[in-house]
Amino acid sequence: MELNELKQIVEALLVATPEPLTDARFKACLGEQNVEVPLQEVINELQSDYESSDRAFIIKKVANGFQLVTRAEFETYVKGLFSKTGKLRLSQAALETLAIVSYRQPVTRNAIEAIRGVSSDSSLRTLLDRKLLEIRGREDGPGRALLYRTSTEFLQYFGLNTVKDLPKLREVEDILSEDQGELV
Amino acid sequence: MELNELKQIVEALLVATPEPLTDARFKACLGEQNVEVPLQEVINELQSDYESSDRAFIIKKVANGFQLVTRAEFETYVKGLFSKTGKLRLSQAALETLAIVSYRQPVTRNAIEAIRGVSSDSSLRTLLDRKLLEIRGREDGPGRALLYRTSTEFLQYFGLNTVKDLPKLREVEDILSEDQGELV
Amino acid sequence: MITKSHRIDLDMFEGPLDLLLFLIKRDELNIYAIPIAQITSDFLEYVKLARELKLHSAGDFVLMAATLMKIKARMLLPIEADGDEEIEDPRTELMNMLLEYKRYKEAASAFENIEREERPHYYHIPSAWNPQQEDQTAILEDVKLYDIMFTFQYLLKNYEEPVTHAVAVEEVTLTEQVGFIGGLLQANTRLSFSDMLSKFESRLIVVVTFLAILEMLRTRQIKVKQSKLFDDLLISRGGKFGT
Repeated sequence: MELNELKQIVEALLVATPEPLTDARFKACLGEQNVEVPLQEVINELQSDYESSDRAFIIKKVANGFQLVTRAEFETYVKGLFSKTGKLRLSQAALETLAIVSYRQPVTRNAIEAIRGVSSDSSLRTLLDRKLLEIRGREDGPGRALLYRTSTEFLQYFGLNTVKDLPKLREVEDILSEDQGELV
Repeated sequence: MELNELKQIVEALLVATPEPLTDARFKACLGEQNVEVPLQEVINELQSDYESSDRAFIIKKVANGFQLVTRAEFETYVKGLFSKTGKLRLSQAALETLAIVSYRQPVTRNAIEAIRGVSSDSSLRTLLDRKLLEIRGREDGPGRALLYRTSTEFLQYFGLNTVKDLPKLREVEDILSEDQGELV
Repeated sequence: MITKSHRIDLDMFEGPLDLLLFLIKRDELNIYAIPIAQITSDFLEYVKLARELKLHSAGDFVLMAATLMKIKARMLLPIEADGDEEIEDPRTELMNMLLEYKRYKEAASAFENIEREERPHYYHIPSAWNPQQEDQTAILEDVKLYDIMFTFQYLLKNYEEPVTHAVAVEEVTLTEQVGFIGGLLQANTRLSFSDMLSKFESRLIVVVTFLAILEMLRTRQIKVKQSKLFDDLLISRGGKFGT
């Protein structure tokens, strides 16, 4: 298959896919056809086409796949599609809850509340509503509590490929030494 | 505003819009800015750009608005995105039926329809087709109605070991009741 | 100590740990050796001022107040040197909680920054494409277990006879609960805190009752004793009881 034809197919898939286009999904769509060019290479070609032809969108690598996103400079207009304010921002409580789940997953509600020191029902609900978290199975222990995890939508929301791309959690020792420093 | 700039804005809107872009929505996104060119004209310009540059997508007019769709010739590839091994897209009707079977299984079609208040024949068929549900035996009563249950595939999809691992109603209430947090 | 900061809205804080971190930072306290008496009284000032605080977190603030008071009581007890066993500082657990919370609070602000950077990008949302789609009106992008639960609960609500919840809105005031505790202490010399709380069904009453105990402690109408850390609190008449 020629590169040009391949570019068109990938473009069609990017327009139609409801979730990031992964290498595996790309292969599945091609079926029996033999393709030597890796997806990443086709993407690079398309990306530079879009740049040189001044398209209003780019290809973003997210959740180990590729998706079309609008270029940042059009935010002023695009946000009008959603509501007066555009995307809703997460509250501090929701961000804290999300941070705990990200680094501790899978994690129970009790474990989250033990760290935050407050009941976290309503943040959990918001995060489930927005599909940034999902319920995934139960703990093995006696209580068999529900376990929470981050979702693919979480990766998209923060533009990450995997949870491993998150900034590292600071070590307690670091916090302590800094605080001691402040005191002196 | 120049036509080129306008074309880019419309393109960004087409990429990001969750529903067909109407004239009214387009105007709302432009806000205070005065634009003399009608949306239809910008669309025509974009459309011919896409044709001449061999893009894999076109702009389609539907229900008073415009949206990006892949060109028909790529359908062979695009349908691979939605094949059975992929993520599921369920209609609201199918989801409701699935939810009832999950929590009430084994359950008859009559019982499902009593809760939903509408005939659920076609959703049951879809769910059986996609192997999310299966038929397991018949009711003891006089009608000997077929009994529906969720399948092993269903459990795997949600990362559950057994049906008992589904969130219990009490847990559902815990997460869903908005008042709980506020009232206490 | 409230004079230092004037009045600060408890709404600013995500919870009791957040408030404690704020107090530690404001007063440049050493987190290794938190002056527990000072921080307890500051903390209680805030909780008292915030009687009209967001009720859903009130219980958590009250719980922390109880914990602080326990630690404070424990610090006052003479240390019994028991062989070579090292005696743990009663504040250690609190310190660990504060540090752990601080890590995630920092992470949350990193998340906020990423959120801001990602904000201007909007993902392409494809129009529905599914030849077998039976119902074009509502397509769910991606079904989660939560959708199943939510849907079932929603259906049940519409299906079952609407149950009329007899929610008697319990109007409990601080004064009433002060009177209530006073009454109990007329009849009994000692009250168990946990026994008393277990009688209440709503957390709102628990919270108000606890605030009443704090108030009565302050005005010395009652005394509160605790024999061991994390033991039940025993309430008895104070020097100014009945005045």
